[in-house]
Amino acid sequence: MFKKILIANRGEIAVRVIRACREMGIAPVAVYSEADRAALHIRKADEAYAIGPASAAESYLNIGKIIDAARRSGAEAIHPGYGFLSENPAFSAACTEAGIKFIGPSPASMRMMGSKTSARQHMERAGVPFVPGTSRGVASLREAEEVAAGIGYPVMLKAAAGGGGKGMRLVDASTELKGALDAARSEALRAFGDDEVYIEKAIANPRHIEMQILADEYGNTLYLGERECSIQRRHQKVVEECPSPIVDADMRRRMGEVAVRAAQAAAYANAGTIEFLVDAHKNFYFLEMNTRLQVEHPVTELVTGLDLVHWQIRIAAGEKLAIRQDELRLRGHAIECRVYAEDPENNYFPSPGTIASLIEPSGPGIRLDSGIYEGWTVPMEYDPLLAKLVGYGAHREEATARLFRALEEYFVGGIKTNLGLFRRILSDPDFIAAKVDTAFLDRLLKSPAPQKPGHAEIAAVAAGLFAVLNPDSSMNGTNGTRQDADGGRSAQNKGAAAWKRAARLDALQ
Amino acid sequence: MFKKILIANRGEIAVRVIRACREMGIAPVAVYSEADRAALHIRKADEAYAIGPASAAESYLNIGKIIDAARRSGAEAIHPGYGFLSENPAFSAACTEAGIKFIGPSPASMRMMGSKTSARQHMERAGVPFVPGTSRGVASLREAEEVAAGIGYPVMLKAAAGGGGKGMRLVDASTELKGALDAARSEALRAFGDDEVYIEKAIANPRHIEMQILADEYGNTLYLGERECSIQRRHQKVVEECPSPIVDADMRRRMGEVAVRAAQAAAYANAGTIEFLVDAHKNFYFLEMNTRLQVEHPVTELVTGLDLVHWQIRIAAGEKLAIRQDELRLRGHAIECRVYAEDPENNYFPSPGTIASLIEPSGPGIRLDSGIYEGWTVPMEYDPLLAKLVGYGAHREEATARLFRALEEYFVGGIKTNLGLFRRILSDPDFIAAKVDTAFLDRLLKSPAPQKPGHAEIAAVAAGLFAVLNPDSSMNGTNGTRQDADGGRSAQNKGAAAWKRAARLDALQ
Amino acid sequence: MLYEISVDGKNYRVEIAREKEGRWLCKLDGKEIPLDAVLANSHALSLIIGTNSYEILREPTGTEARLWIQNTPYTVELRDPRSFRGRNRAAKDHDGPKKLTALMPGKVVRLLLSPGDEVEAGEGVLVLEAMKMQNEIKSPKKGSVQKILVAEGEAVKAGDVLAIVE
Amino acid sequence: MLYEISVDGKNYRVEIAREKEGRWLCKLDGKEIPLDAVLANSHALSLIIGTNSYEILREPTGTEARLWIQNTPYTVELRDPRSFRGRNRAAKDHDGPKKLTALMPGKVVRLLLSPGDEVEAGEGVLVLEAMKMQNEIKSPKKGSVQKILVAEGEAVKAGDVLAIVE
Repeated sequence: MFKKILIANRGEIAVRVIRACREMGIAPVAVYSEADRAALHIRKADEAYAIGPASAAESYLNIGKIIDAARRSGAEAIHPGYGFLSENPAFSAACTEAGIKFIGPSPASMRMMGSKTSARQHMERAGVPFVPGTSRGVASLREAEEVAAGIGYPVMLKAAAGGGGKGMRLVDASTELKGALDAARSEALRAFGDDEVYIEKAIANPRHIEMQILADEYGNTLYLGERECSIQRRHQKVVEECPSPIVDADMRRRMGEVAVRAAQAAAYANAGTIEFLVDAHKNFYFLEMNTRLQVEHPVTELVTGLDLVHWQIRIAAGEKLAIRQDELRLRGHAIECRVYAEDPENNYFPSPGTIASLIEPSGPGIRLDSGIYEGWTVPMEYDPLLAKLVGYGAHREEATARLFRALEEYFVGGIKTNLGLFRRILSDPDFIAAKVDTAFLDRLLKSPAPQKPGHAEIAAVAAGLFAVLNPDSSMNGTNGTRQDADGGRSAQNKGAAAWKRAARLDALQ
Repeated sequence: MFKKILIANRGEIAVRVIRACREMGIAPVAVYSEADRAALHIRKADEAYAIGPASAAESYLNIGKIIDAARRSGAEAIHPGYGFLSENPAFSAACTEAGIKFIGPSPASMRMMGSKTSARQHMERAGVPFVPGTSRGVASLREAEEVAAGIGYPVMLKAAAGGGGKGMRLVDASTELKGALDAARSEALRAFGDDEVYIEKAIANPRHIEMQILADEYGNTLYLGERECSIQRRHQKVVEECPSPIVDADMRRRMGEVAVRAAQAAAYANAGTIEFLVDAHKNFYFLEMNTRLQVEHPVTELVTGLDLVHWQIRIAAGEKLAIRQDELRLRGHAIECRVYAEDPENNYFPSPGTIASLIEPSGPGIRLDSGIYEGWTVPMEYDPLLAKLVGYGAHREEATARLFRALEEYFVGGIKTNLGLFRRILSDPDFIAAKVDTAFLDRLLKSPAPQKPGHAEIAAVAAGLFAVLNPDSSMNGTNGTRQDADGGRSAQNKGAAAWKRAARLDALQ
Repeated sequence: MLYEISVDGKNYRVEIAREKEGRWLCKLDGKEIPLDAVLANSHALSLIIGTNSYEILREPTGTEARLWIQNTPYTVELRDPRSFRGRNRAAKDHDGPKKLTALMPGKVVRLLLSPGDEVEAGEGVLVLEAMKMQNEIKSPKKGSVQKILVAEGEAVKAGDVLAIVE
Repeated sequence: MLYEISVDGKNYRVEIAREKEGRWLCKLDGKEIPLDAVLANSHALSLIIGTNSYEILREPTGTEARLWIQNTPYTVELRDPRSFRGRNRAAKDHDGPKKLTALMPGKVVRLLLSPGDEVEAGEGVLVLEAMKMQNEIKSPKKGSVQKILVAEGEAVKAGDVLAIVE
C-alpha cells in the first residue's frame, strides 16, 4: 500500500480523499493556489505545496507544477478528485512517466471514452444501446426524411462536431425538417467549420440515470447500482439518489451488465460511471462515460456499504476486488443535495464571500461531506460547491424525511446558498411521488418561501433583544478572518457599528 | 399517528428524539429545568415548558410537573429517553392514568424486570440461562462446600439482599470458603439487616454483551443483534460496538432466541435490551433487562438499518412490526464513543463549564448524536454526557479507522473531555485485536499521550502568531454567552486581557 | 430601551426593559409580549413566547441583519428613533434611479438593453460572466434604462456600477 | 514584536516581524523559522513550516491558553519580556505550600489523611462528591498535610480551599 498520496484537488473532494488517506494510514499531501491558502484541505493535510496563482490554469490545471509537488513530497500516487485534471489523459500519462501512480484509469481508456465518436464506435461493438439514429452525418434531405420517418418524430438534429447546443434543432414533424436541417447545417458550419449533421430520436423530459462501476487491474468489473440524477439546473446535477425510484432489480441487472460490458470494452480499471438517458418507457441509452470519481458517489457508498475512495486507492495499489457481484447487496435509500454558494432566486448567481456563521446538521442517517468552516471566505475563482449533504434511510420516504430534517438544521450565514431551494424540492409533491425528470427544477415555482403570520413581529422583537443582550458583539460572527481584505467586510463592520451606536444611544436614555 | 409528543428528558437523547419527531411530522415538546434554559433541545423543539429548579428531583424526576406540561401542551404521548423516569413504573402508570401514551413497556413488564428476584423467577421459568449457583441463601457451611464443589472454584458469595459490592466475596479455593462465608454474612447483616448469602460461579474478566429486542403490542418480538459493551469505567460503558467480535451467527441466534423468550415472558412491548455476562468459553448468562432505549442504540441502528426511535413511536401508536426475523440483515460494523465532560487523567472527574470552541467531525461513516453547541455552558447538575460519536464501516477495521479519523477531527475547547482517551483506546493493540473485557480500561496505561519532538517549539511560535494576528480577539471564542455569570468566565477574560496587554505593549516597541 | 425596527420594510417600535434576572419585559408597538429570551451565542437567540419555542439565527449582511426564523429570512434594520433620516432614506429607495452594481469581479459579455429602453422589474439589462457562469443582471424595478456605464467585453470589479435604471 | 513564551514551563523567545503580505518572519530563540501562517478563525491557525502543514487550535483556560497540535495539548503562557515577575512567580509555584481547591460545588464525603500526615504526589487527601460521582482530591506534590479546612459531610462551593499541602 502507498505511504503517501498527493491530492491534486481542492474543496470538499480534497477533504474527502484526505479523510480516506487518514483512515488507511496514508500520509495526505495537499496542493493549493494563492486563493486557497486558508482552505480546509490544507489544515487537514500533513504537507501542503503552493502551486501558483488563483487562476486554475496556472495552478490546479498545471500538470508540471503538480507533478513537481508530488516529486518533492515523495508521494507514490496522485488522486485527482473530480474536475480539474481528473479526466485529462495527458496528466495520467505524465504521472506514469514520472513514476507516480495515477489513481484512475489508464490514459488509453480515458482517451477512448473522452471522444464522442470513438466511444460510440467501441460501445456499439460491445452491444451498448444508443439513442436510435445515425451515427454519422446525413448526406441529403431525402436521407434525413427517410431516417426520421424510420425512427419516428420528434427527432433531434445534432452537429457531428458539436457541443454546447450549437447546431441542434428539435423537429416535431416532417414538414419542419427541411428548414431545421438548413438552419442546423449553417449554424454548425459557422460554429465548427463543419456542416455535418446527424439525426437522433428526441427524448422528451428524459431521466438521467447512471451506473457506478468498479474494476480492478485484473479485469474484474462490478456494477454497484444506479443513481438517479434527473434534478438538474443548467445541465448540472443538484439532487441525486440511489437507487432510482423507477429502476427495479431486472432493469438494474440489465443496465449494470451493459455498464460492465462498456467498461470492459475500454479495458477500464478503477472507479467509473456510465451515464444513461432513460425515456418514459424505461428504455435506456448510453450517453457517456465519466472516467473518474463522481461528485455524487456518497449515495452509492451508503446503499452498498462500500467506500469507493478506499477502493480506488486499493485498486491503484494493485489489490484485487474482494467482493463478487452476487455478494453485493443494496440496502436502504440515499439522497444527496449539492450545497452551492449561489442564489437560486437570482438565476443561481454565484455568491462567494465570508461564511460569518455556520451550523452543520448531524444525527441519524446524515452524512455531510464539507469543505468549509466558519470564518472562511469562499473564493470566487472556483466552482461554488460548498458541501454535500446526504440523507440515508431504510426506504426513500425515511431518507427524504431525514434529509429534510437536516436541511432545517443547516445554516450558512453571510453568503447565499441553495439550502432553501432544497427544502422546497424535498417538500414538493412531485419529488415525494418520485416524478422527477431533467425539467423538474424548471417546473418548480420560483416564488420565495411564504412567511408565517406573526413571524415578522417576532423578528422585530428578536432584533431588539439581540441589540440589548449582545450590544458589543460584532455583526460579523467570527473574530478572525484572513489577512487580505474582502469586499463585504467593511460594509459589515459599518453595519455593526450602526447597531452598536443605536444600542448605546438608547442605553443612555 | 401522534401529532405531538413531549420528550421528558434533556441533552443528546432529547435532541435525538426531537429529530425523530421532526422526521415523522410530529410536533416535539421540550421540558427544561432552570439550569437548562439555554440547552440545545429547547432551541430545536416547537414548544418548551419550564418544570422547575436545576435539581433533577424537582424537575426531570418530578412526575406531576411532567404530566402537567404534557396536559397543557396537548401532547398525546411522552417519550422518556433513558435515565430519569424512563424505567419508573409509577411514571408509566401516571401517563396512562392521564390519558397520555407512554412510549415504552407497560408498568407490569417494567416491574417484573425491575426486581432481581422476580426477574430471576420469571426468567428461569422461561428457560433463560443464569450464572450457575444457588438462587437463594445457603443454610450451612457444608451446603456451601457442596455447592461450590459442584459448580467449581472460583465462586462468588453474594448477599441476597445485596448491592453495591457489600457482602460479596470472591473465593478461589475450598480452604478459603469458611472465612469468606463468615465475613460475607456478618457484612451482609450489618449492611442490610439480613445475613442470607448465596453462591454463584465467579466469572473472571467477563464480557458484557447485550441483545436488542423490539416488540409490538401484538406479541411480535424481534431480536436486532447484539452489542459488545465490555469497555467500561466505574461500571459505566464508554465504548460499544455491533456486532460483538466474538459472537458468530449461531451464538447470535441462540442469544437472540433467549432474549425473545425473556421479553415474551414479561409480555414486553416496545424497545428493550437483555444484558448478558459472557465467560471465556462464550457461555452467556442473563444479567438484567433494561426496559427502555439504551444510550448505545445507534450502533444497532447503523448495522440493522432500522431507526429504533421511529419504531418506538410507531409501536406506541399501535403499529405492527413490518419486518420478520428472517428478513433482518446485519451489515457492516459500528462502534460508539460516549463523549463525556470529564478528565480521564484525574479519575474521570467531571468537567462542566463553557464550551469555548467546538469542531465537530463528519464525513463518510460518521454519525454524531450531540446535545451541545459552541458557547453553551455544560451544567454541573446532570450526567456529563455531551455527545455520542459513532463510526460505521464495512467491517470492524474500517469502522475503527473511520472513528479514529473522526476523533482526530473532533475538538472541544474550554472543558476537559475523554476524547483523548478514545484516541488511545482505538489505537491500543488489544482493542484492535478485539481482546476487550470489562477490565480492559483499567489495564490501559494512564500515562498522557507522548508529545512529538519539536512540537513545543511550534506551540511557542504559534502562540506568538496568535497574539500578532488576532491581538484584539477575546480568548473566549464566542462573543455571546448566557446572562448568568459562570465560574470560568471571569478567569478567561483576565487571561484574554493579559494576552492583549502583552501584545499591545510589544506593538509599542 | 426603545428601538425603531424595520422588518422587510415595515416599521415596529420595540421597547425592552430588564424585569428580573434573565427575564425581559418587551413591548411591540405598545403591546406587551410575554417572553423569555436567552442569547445562546452571538448568532443564536432562544426565544420562548408563551410556551412556543423559537430559534432565531442572525446573519450579518451589509448595513442590516437578516434574522432567520424557521428557515425563513427577515431583513431587519435597527434605527435611532430620534431621527427620521433613516426612515426617509428607506422610503426614498423605492423611488428614483436605481444603480445596478456588480456583485463580484467579472466580464460584461452582452448588453441586452440600450439607454432609453423601457424595462420591466426583473428584466435582464446585461449579462456578466463570473465564476465561469453567465448571469443576467436584472432591473430591480419597472422603468427605463437611464445609463449603461460599461461596454461589452469590459472587465469589472465588485461594486462597479454597471447601469442605472429610473 | 518580541515575546517571551513559556510552553509547559519551558521558556522561549519568539520574534515576529511582518515580511510581506501574509508572510511573517519568525525567530525562535534567535533562529529563523521559515513559515507561512494564516489565522483561519479566532480558534484556529494554519501553519506551514517548510512544506509541513499544521493546524493549531487554541483553547482558553484561566490565565494561559492551551494550544493543540495533532490532538496533543501544550500549555502556553505569554509574558511581557521586560518584567521578570511572571517568571519568578512561576518558579515559586513549584515550592512552598499548595492549596487543594474544589473545582465544583459538592460535598466532602471522606477525609483520607489528617494534618501532619505525609503525602505522596498523586495520593488522595479527601473525597468529594459532585455530579453524583465520588472523586478523590489528590495532592499535587510530595510533602505533608499542613491543614484540612473542611469536615466530613460539609458542602463546599467551587473555588473553596479544602486543604493545604506543604
